[in-house]
Amino acid sequence: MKKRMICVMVCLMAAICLLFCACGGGKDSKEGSTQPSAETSGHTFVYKDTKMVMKAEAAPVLATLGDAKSYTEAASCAFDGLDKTYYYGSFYLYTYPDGDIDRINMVVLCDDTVATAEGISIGDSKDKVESIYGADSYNGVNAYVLNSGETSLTIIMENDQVSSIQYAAVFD
Amino acid sequence: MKKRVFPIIIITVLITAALFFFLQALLIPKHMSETKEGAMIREYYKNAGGNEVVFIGDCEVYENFSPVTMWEEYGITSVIRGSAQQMIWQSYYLLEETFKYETPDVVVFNVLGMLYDTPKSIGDSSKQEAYNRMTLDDMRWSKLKIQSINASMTDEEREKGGIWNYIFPILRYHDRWNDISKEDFQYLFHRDQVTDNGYLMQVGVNPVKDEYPRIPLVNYEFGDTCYEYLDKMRILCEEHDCQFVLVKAPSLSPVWYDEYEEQVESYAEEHNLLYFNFLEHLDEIGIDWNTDTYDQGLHLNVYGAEKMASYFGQILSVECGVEDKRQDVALTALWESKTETYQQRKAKLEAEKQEE
Amino acid sequence: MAFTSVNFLIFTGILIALYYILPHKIQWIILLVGSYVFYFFAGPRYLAFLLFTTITTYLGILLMFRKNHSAAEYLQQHADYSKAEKKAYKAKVKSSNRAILIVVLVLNFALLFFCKAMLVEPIRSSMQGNGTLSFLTLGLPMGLSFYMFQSMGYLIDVYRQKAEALTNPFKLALFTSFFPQLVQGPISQFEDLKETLFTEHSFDRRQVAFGLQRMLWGFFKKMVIADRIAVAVQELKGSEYTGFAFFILVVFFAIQIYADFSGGIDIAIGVAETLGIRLPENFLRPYFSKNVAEFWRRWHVTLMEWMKRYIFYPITVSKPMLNLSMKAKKKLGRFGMRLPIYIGSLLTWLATGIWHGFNLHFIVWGLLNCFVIVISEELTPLYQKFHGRFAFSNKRGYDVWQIIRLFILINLIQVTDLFENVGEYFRKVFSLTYTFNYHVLWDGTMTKLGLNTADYVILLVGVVLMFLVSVLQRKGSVRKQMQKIPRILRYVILIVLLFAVILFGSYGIGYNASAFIYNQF
Amino acid sequence: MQELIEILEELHPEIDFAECEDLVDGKILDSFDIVTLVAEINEHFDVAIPVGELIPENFNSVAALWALIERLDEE
Repeated sequence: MKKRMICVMVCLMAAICLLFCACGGGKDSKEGSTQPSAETSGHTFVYKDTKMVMKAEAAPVLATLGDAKSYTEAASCAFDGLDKTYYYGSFYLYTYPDGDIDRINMVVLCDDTVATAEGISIGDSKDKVESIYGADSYNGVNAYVLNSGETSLTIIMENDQVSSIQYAAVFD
Repeated sequence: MKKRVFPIIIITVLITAALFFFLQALLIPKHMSETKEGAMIREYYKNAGGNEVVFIGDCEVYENFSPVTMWEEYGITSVIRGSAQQMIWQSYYLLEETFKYETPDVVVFNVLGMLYDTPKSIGDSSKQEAYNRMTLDDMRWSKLKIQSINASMTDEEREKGGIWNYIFPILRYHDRWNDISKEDFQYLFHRDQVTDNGYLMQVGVNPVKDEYPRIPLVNYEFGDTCYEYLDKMRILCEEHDCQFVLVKAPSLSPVWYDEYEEQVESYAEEHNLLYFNFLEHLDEIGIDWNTDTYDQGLHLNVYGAEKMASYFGQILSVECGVEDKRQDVALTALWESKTETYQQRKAKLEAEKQEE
Repeated sequence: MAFTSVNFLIFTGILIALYYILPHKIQWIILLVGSYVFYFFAGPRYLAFLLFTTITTYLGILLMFRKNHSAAEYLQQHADYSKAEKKAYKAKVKSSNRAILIVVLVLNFALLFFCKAMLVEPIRSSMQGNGTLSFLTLGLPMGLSFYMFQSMGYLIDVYRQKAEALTNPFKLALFTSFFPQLVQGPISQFEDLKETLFTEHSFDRRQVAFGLQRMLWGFFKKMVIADRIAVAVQELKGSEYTGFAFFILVVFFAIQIYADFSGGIDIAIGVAETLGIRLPENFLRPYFSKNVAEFWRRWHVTLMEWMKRYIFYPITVSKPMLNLSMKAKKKLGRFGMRLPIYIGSLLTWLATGIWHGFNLHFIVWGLLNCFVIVISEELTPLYQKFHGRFAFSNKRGYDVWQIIRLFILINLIQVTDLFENVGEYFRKVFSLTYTFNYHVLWDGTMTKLGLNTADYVILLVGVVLMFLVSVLQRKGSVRKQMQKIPRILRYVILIVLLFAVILFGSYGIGYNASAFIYNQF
Repeated sequence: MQELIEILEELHPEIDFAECEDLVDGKILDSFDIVTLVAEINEHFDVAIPVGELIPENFNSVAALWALIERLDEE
C-alpha cells in the first residue's frame, strides 16, 4: 500500500513538473523589461511632443525624431553592444545597450531653441534657474543638480549663465 | 576493520579535491574565441623577462602599439600589460608584479586611467565586475593580487562572497554549467596565444564618421585615488631606476578634454616626466581615420598600431635612449619567431576578412 | 556571517578543530567565545541587545534561586510550622518570585515589541522624527526573537521550578547565545539542551560525519531549491498573476519556505551535532500532516511548543478561565466548557502572528489558522460519523487525499506572508474560483518567471529528492539507513550532493542575473 | 482513579487508558485535550493543576496523572 502511495505521489509531481519543462523551451526572459513611465522617472525633456524618458526604449523615440544630423557610436572594451549618440541640431540623444535593445541614457541640450519642461534654456540667468529649481540644488561649484526618479538633471553654469543642460539616467 | 577506514577517507577527500579543481578548470571561461581580452593577463608570464619597455594600461595601449613593429624597426623589446578597462590601481599592482619578472628601462602608462577614480566610475557595476575578473583572474597568486582584488571589488562582490570568489573561481562561475562548450574542454589546462607580446591584433576597418560631441562636464578634475596610484607608479619606477613615461593614445572617444590635458601636463612638468599626447601628432604619425581604425576612432587597427609603433619607437630610442638589441643573437632568434607568428596572424586575419 | 557563506564554513571549521584539540574541560568556553565572535560579525552594535537579555535573565534567575534557597533554609529551621503556615510562607515566596519574573519579562518583551514595531514604516518614521533613536532603528537585531524566547522560556521554567537554575553567568550566556540556533532557532528548552551543551565531548568520527552530512543536506535544500525557486515566487507575487497562476505561487511558495526554513534548521542542527550537541527537531515532515492542528505540531515545532507552554496553557488553565469553563458548561454544555480553549487559541495565534511582525497580514495569517483549527475541532464528531459510515474513507487513498487537501489549505494560509496588502491576498484567493487560466502552464508564462528549463529540471529533481528523503525518514534517521549501504556508494552519494550544491546552488554573483559578457553574445 | 479513567474515555473512547503509557508522546492527547482534562479535574476533584505541571511526564499515563492529582491534593 505504502509503495503505491509513493508511486502515485511521484507520478503526480513528475507530471506537474514535466508540464513546466515541456513548455519551457523558450529563451530566458530579460529582467527589467518593464518600461519606465514618465510619471516615475522624474524630470523629462520634451521636444515637439516627444518625451525622452531616461532608461526607456530608444527605438520609438528615434522613430518620431526622424533622421539625426549626425551619429556616432562607441563600443566599450570587450563588451558587445554600442553606446550611440544622435545629434539633432539642438540636442544630443545618447543611448546604451541593454541586451538586444537600446535605452535612453542621456539628453544634452545645445542651444537656446530648446528648453527644459520647466522653461530653462542655455543662456538663462542664475536667478531664473534658482527661481524655478531653487537654490538648494546648487553643488557649490558650478552646477545645479536635480535628482528625481531615474533621472538626474544637471544645469551647468558659466559666468552666472546656463552653459549646458543635461538629462542623464541614474544607475546605482 | 577499523584501520581501513582512514585510508578510504583520505582517498575520498583526495578524489573530491581533484574533482573540485577539475570542475573549476572546466567552468572558468576560456576567452579563446570570444572576449579574448580576458586571456591577456595570463599570457604575460610567457613573454616575461628581457623587455626594455613595458606598457601599462587599458585598451588604449593593447590596441594601439605593436611591439613586433618596434622590434623590426628599432630593435626595441617591449611587452604590453594591458587589459580591458584596467583601473589605475590594477595598473599599479600589475606594474609592481612586472618588476618581479624583469627590469625594464622604460615604463609607459596611458593616462586615460586617470578618469576612473573608484570601482563605481564606469557606472555599470556588473560590467565593472566582469572587467575585474578579466584583469584579476589570471594574475599569479601573490600579495599583490590580493591587494589588487581588495582595491577593485564592487559593492556587490564584497557582499556576495568577497575575495573567496577569486580564491575559488568556481564560486563565481558555477552557474556556467549550463553553458559549457567544446572550448571549455579543449582549453582545460592550456590556452592559445591570443596576443603578440600583449598587442591584440584587429584588422577590420571602420572609418570615423562624425565628430564625437564634447559636451561640457560638471567636473573635469582627476580623482585623488588616481593621483595616489600615479604617484605610486612614478615612485616605484624611480626605485627600480626606470623611466616613467606618460602617453595619451590617439583615441577619439572617450573625449579627451583640454582640462584633462592641462592636469597631465602640469603633473609631468612637476615631476619631470616625459608626456606625449598623440592626439596632437596625428599628421606626423600618419594616422588616417579612414583606414587606421576598426571602430570609428576608438581604437587603431593593426595598420594604425604599426604606424603608432613606428612613431613612438623613434621617440623611445632617441629621447629615452632605449637600446637596439638586434645585435643580441638569442634575442634576435626569439623576436624573429615572434615576428613570424605576428605575420602569420596578420595574414590569417586578413584572409578571414577577405572572405566576409 | 550567513550560514551559506564561505566565512561561516571556515569559522565552523576552526571552531570544531579548537573544540576537539584544546582540553575538553574548556569546550563550553570555546563555544561561548565562538558564539560571541559569530554574533559580533552580524553587527557589533547588536551585541548590546544580546547582553541585555542575557543579563536580565541572569539576574532574574539568580534572585529567584537565592529566594528559593533561603526559603528552603527558613522552612528547615521552622520545621514546626503547621501545613497552613508553610503554605502561606510558600505563597509569599512565590509571589515575590512572580514579581521578579514579571519585571524581567516586561523588560524583555517591551524591547522585542519596540524593535518589531520599528520595522513597521509609519511607526518608524513617526519615532524617528526627533532623530534620537537611530541606534534602535537599524532593523531587527539578528535572532532577537529566537534567543529572547529561549531565555524567557528558561526563566519561566525556573520560576515554575521545572528547570535547574544556572548560577554561572557565563554558562547562561552560552545558553542564550549558542551560535547555530542564534539565527533562526530552533528554540531549545534548557532542560534538554543542558544535557549536551555543557558536558565534555570527545571526538567521535561518526557523529562529526553525521553533523556534516546534515549540514550538506541543509545547504542543498536552501541553496539549490529554496534560493532558486525564490526568483519565481518573487515574480509571481505580482498583481497580474491570478487564478491558476496564483495556485502555482502557492505551490512554489510551499516548496520555498519548507526548503528554506527546514534547510536552515538542518544546518543549525548539523553544526551542533558536529560539536556533539543535540538541538531539538523543528520540522517533522509537516507536509504529511492530515489536518491543520497536526501540521502545527510538525512545523516550526519549537516555536509552537513555546507558544503552548508559555501562552496557551497559562491562559486556558488560569483560575478565571476554569471558572468561566464551569459556568459556561452549565449554560452552553460541551461547547461552553471549551470556551476557554477557544479564547486561548485565539490569543495564542494572535501572539504568534504578531511575533512574525507587526503587520495586518501576519494577524490575518494567525486568525486564519486559528479559525480553521477551531472549525475542524468542532466538526470532529461529524468526521467520525462520516468515517464510520463510509468504509472507503479509511483507505490509504483517502489519506493521500487528506494530505493533498491539507497541503493546499495550509499553504493558502501560509502565502499571506507574501502579501502585505491583505485585500490583494483575498482578491487572489477568490480569483481561484473564477479564473481558470490553466494555459499559463504552456503559454510561456512559466519561462518568464526568471527560471529556465534547466532550473525547472533541477527543481524537479530536488523536490523529488526532498520527498523521497521524507518518505525514508518515516523509518528513522536517513543517515543511519545510509550506513547500511556499501561505503563506496555512500561516499559517491555524498560527493554528488556536495557538487550539486556547488554547481547548482543559487549563490554568489549571478552569472545569469548580471550582464556578464558571455550572455550578450 | 476510576473516575479519572471515565473522564478520559469520554475524550477518547477508542483508547485503552489503563494500559497506555505514552498518551502525550504518542500524540493521543493534544493540548486541547489536556486543557479539557484540567478543567474536568478541577471540577471533579477540586484540584487546580498549576500550569507548570502541564508537562508530558505528568500526562503520559493514567497512573502518572493520578499521582499528580494526589500530590497536589496533599499540598
